[in-house]
Amino acid sequence: MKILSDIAALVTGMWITWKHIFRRPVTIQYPEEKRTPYPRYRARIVLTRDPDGGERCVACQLCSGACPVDCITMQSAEDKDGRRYAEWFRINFSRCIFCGFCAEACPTLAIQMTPDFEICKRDIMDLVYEKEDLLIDGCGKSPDYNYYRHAGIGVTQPRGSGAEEKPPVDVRGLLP
Amino acid sequence: MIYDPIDIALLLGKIALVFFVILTLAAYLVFAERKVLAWIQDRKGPNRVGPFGLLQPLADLIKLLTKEDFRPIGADKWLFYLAPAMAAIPAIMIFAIVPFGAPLTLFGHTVQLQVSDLNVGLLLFMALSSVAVYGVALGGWASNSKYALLGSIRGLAQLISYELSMGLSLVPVVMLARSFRLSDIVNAQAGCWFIVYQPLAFMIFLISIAAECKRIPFDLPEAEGELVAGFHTEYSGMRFGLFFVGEYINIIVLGGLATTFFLGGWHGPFLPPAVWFSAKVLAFAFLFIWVRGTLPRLRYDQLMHFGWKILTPLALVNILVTGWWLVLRG
Amino acid sequence: MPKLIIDDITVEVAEGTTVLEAAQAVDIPIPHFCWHPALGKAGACRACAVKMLEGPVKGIQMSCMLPVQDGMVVSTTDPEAVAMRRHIIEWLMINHPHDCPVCDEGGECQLQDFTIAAGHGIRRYSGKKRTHVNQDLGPFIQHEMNRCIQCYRCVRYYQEYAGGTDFGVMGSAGRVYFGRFQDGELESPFSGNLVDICPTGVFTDKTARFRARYWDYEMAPSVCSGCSLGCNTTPVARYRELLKITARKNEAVNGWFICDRGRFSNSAVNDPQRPRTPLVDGRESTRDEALEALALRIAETEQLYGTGSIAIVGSSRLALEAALLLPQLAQLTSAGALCYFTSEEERATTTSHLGLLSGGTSASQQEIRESDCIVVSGCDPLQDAPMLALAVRQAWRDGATVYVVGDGIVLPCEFTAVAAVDAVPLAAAKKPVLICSASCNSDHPAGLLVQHSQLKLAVIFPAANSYGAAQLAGEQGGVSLERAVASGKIKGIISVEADIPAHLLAGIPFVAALDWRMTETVRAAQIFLPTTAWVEMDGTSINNEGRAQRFKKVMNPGLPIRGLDPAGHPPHLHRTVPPGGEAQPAWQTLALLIERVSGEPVTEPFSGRWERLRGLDAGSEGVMIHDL
Amino acid sequence: MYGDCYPDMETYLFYILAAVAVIGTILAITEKHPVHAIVYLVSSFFSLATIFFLLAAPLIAMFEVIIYAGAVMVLFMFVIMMLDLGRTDEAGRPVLKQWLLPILLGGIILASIGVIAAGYASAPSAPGAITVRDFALTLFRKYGVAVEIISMQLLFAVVGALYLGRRRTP
Repeated sequence: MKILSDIAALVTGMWITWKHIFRRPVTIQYPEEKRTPYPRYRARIVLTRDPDGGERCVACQLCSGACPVDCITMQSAEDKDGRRYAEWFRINFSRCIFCGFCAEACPTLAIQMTPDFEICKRDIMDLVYEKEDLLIDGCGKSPDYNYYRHAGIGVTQPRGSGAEEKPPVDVRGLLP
Repeated sequence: MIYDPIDIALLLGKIALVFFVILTLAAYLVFAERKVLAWIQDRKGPNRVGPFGLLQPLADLIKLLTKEDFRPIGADKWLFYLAPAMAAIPAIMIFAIVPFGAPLTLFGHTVQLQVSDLNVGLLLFMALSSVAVYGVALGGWASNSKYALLGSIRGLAQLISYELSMGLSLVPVVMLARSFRLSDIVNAQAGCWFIVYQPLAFMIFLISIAAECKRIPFDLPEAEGELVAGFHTEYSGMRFGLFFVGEYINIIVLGGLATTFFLGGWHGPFLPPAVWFSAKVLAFAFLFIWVRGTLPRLRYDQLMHFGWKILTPLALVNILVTGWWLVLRG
Repeated sequence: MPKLIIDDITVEVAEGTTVLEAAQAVDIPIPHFCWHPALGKAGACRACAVKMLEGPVKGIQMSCMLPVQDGMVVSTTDPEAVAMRRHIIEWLMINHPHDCPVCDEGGECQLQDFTIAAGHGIRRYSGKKRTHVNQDLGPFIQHEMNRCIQCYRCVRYYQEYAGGTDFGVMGSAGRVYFGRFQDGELESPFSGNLVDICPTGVFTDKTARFRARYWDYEMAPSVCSGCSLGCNTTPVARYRELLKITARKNEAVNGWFICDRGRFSNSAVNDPQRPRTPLVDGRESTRDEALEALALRIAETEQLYGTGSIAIVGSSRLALEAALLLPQLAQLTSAGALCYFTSEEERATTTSHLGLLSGGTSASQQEIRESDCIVVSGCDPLQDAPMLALAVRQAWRDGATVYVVGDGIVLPCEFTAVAAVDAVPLAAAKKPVLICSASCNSDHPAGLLVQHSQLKLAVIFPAANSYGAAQLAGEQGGVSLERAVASGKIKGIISVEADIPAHLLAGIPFVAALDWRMTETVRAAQIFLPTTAWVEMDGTSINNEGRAQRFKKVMNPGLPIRGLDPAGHPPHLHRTVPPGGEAQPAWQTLALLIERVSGEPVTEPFSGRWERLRGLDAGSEGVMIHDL
Repeated sequence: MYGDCYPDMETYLFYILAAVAVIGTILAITEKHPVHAIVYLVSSFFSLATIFFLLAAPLIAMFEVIIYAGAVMVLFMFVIMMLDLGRTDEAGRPVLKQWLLPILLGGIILASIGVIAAGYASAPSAPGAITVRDFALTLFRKYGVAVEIISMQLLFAVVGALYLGRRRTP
């Protein structure tokens, strides 16, 4: 009998919702109760430094290229020692959707996401973060990584003395 | 029509009481609905305004009153303003005929706890509930919006269809009570509630009133998934509030009528009659909320199919059977 | 015509075509590094491996080395070929540094593209990478030898194509080094093309170093305004700053390359001294105010000194659109003189040389490259139009004889010095070309053209749109400003991107200037209206052979963000028009002025016989003017 | 309960309601917009129903509302909404020629009223409330056959409508 099974289905549904009335609510009353996000939580973006204290960001513009909402803009420039760095670096957090693509794209592990999700501001212009607002004094995740040691060109160290590098070829040497 | 000033005072008092109770109850029904739905969904519901969120209806009221009263371009001005009232007023008026307690004796007068005990009470209910369609239809049409128009066309068709089965499901009640007068119907159930004799009619009536007050699973006129908010899409402020509160008044009134027709009205052991009546009405209100928390919305063709091809024939068969039964019993 | 099948697509190509080119003809991409359409094949990188399934040769073959033959069945997707290419790429990547983030080639790098395409995502080699010491190659080219994949493109271009001698390949085996024998500036005037031709980041543009990425570039097809040749370029801009200029292929004109002068000529556009706001008597104002004042002054001048006291002055660097509106303006203001040239000599020589070219006798660079006898008469192409010299070299490489009339002329090829053009055996040549300069009227080639019907002429004009200016001057009866001023009637000058020497301006009470450069005329002008540089507008110019070419707007006018706040980041401001962004193309300003004077709006500069230029595609080879 | 009312109050009510009914009907006729016309007509029906109520015919009053206001007019409105007649404001008013017949008929009605008013000084007094039982007895005993015939007709109409409106499978 189809009608009986239909009624049974209705009653089952009603019974399930009835049971849920007496369950404990899962709601967390946010401003009073706060929970600690996981370390990999994707909230406020920071720029980290390498173990030597230099800026990790090389302004390669991969993050701005990966950003689906175009909230990252920057200008790269050359430092006196030949290091590529961000002359200015701007994240517009009023546009950011915290997707994490920028952190995923970052080849130098400079851009990282933190669990700090409370970044509301009264004035929307305060949500435009410049480099000095973003840069932190630490390595964040992967504390040992220094991009220029692995880049394969000599910028922070003499040529040929980075990790996995042979000393420079002597072109004028006669030996094969 | 009434000579005695005390009678007039009592009448006015009853009207005022009914108004006050119904409006307050409707407001708190909104609150109760949000709470119960929240519990069903393992949430807490409104809990910020006042203790346990009890002042939420007040806050909502202030919000609705202070919102911009907006009228879309191209809307039909007078009908647009009139429609919310046309939706809410018939619902309140129906309560005039509902007996909500046993007759009292006060100042030497026998007081019917009922605003007006018409001899065609049940027909008045039918008349007013058929007129309530205008609020929905005109509101949606006057908004000059395609969503609203679609909502109101759906509402029109749905309300006409389910009114039929609702009316037919009440015929056996009249046959049993042998009167259209609601106090007679209640008194006829002093011994045994009509739900015992007429479980099928009760089910049909229950389903039909759910459709009449446009509740889930029959909320197609305002199906927010497809029509934004259906016939009241373009309404804001207190005009929207009237539509909104009208729906909850409808729940109370229709709950009261279902109580009157099938659950013996104010009859019940031990407790005072008015308490019995309120308990039964609130149980109906809870049932509506519970159903809303459980069932999904029907598709439009399913709704029409169900109304015309199942409910109406069933109600007719029920009348036939009841008639034969009454004839055979003598 | 051999017929072959590549990836189930039947292709019919000319004899001698390689399989790689045949595949490209039907849009099947095959990775390649050493092969380049302008340089031909070398077979050095082995990245273009395909599998020959049927036909005269079978198995894995290098598609760039293999001429097509009838009945070949080629598969570029055969697992064996794919594996081969993947391994080649992996080999090439073994010594390649992991510095894409700090490499300017990143994003526009062929090696990057083909590495991704080959699916080589993770390095398996755990050994050490070879490194090289870089050289300082001067202010234009940055050298990063670690990135080299030994495709030999650079040395083949530099030595064979461009005829440079100071750059070459050294070392052997895994130690091959591409560079100069010692640090120092590259000598070839075509060295900038190393940037374009290197498939990876060994040579990058030092002037645009660390400025932007390919995906952020604002680019549009454009035309070089450096000389009268009209080589096709793709300027690159970012944040309202012209970063660099790259070559754009146009087989008929410049082929694949441009000269260094055209490539590294962006400083004028980015000049912080560029005038960007309208001025009325030295006071900053709006465009409307300045136009109002200009119209008023014109009327005043005419009232004061009578009609015909105004001179409308265009120039040979002015785009064709604006030049076409000048006669209209001259007529409306009943101007006394309509000048396209300032100096009488320039007007005379340019116009007379133009008369020689009207019959379709002009030689394109392509025709020079295919010529068998070239006479360079009394001009120095390397100085005045460098790409002509490169074209002459290509002809010489194909066996043409080159004759030079005149002293002190250097060409990047071997040539025979002769005393006069008459000494050249022109009659024996099949496709002779005479290269001369419009600024030198001593040896007029009119007679030669009558003698030798097959002789074609390549005239070097003084500026980018000289041809157009001379054409219009001839049609509209324009005189030179020199002569107009000498008549003594001119009391007011409206200069439209003209460089007027101070002595001509001396006695003129009213001067108005429209320009985008800070010239003497702009300084002397009472009313100034800013116009846009060629990269900031759509426009048309006519090159030395009479070819009209369209250049497109690359970037919006305005102060570069870089110059706004030198201390730090760009200001937190919302505005619809950037600072200094009010400039508009000269022809639009002229149109507004004409509208103000006549009351009728001008919407389209091209009318009459010029109408065909309206829809001119910037990506096309251009339209010859005498075809119009 | 209805027998002993204040006669004057009843009369006032009657005149007010009658005025509403007449004005509502006139507006329903002259209003160019069909939806507005329906609203006027419905208000006219309501006053009419109340007049019936005053005349001690509650059953008729209820049927007036249920059938005319609640069903017929709603169906009209449904059709109007579904058809979407567009801008009806541009519809022309009837010209004098078209008014002639209504004026003639109106004149006849007015004349009849005048004749009746001259003949009878007051309306016939209410004979007491008609109960549902009376109504039912009249309907099903006295006119039982007619009711059955009409219901048969309606049944045929329903079957016919179903036949015409059924989904045809090619």
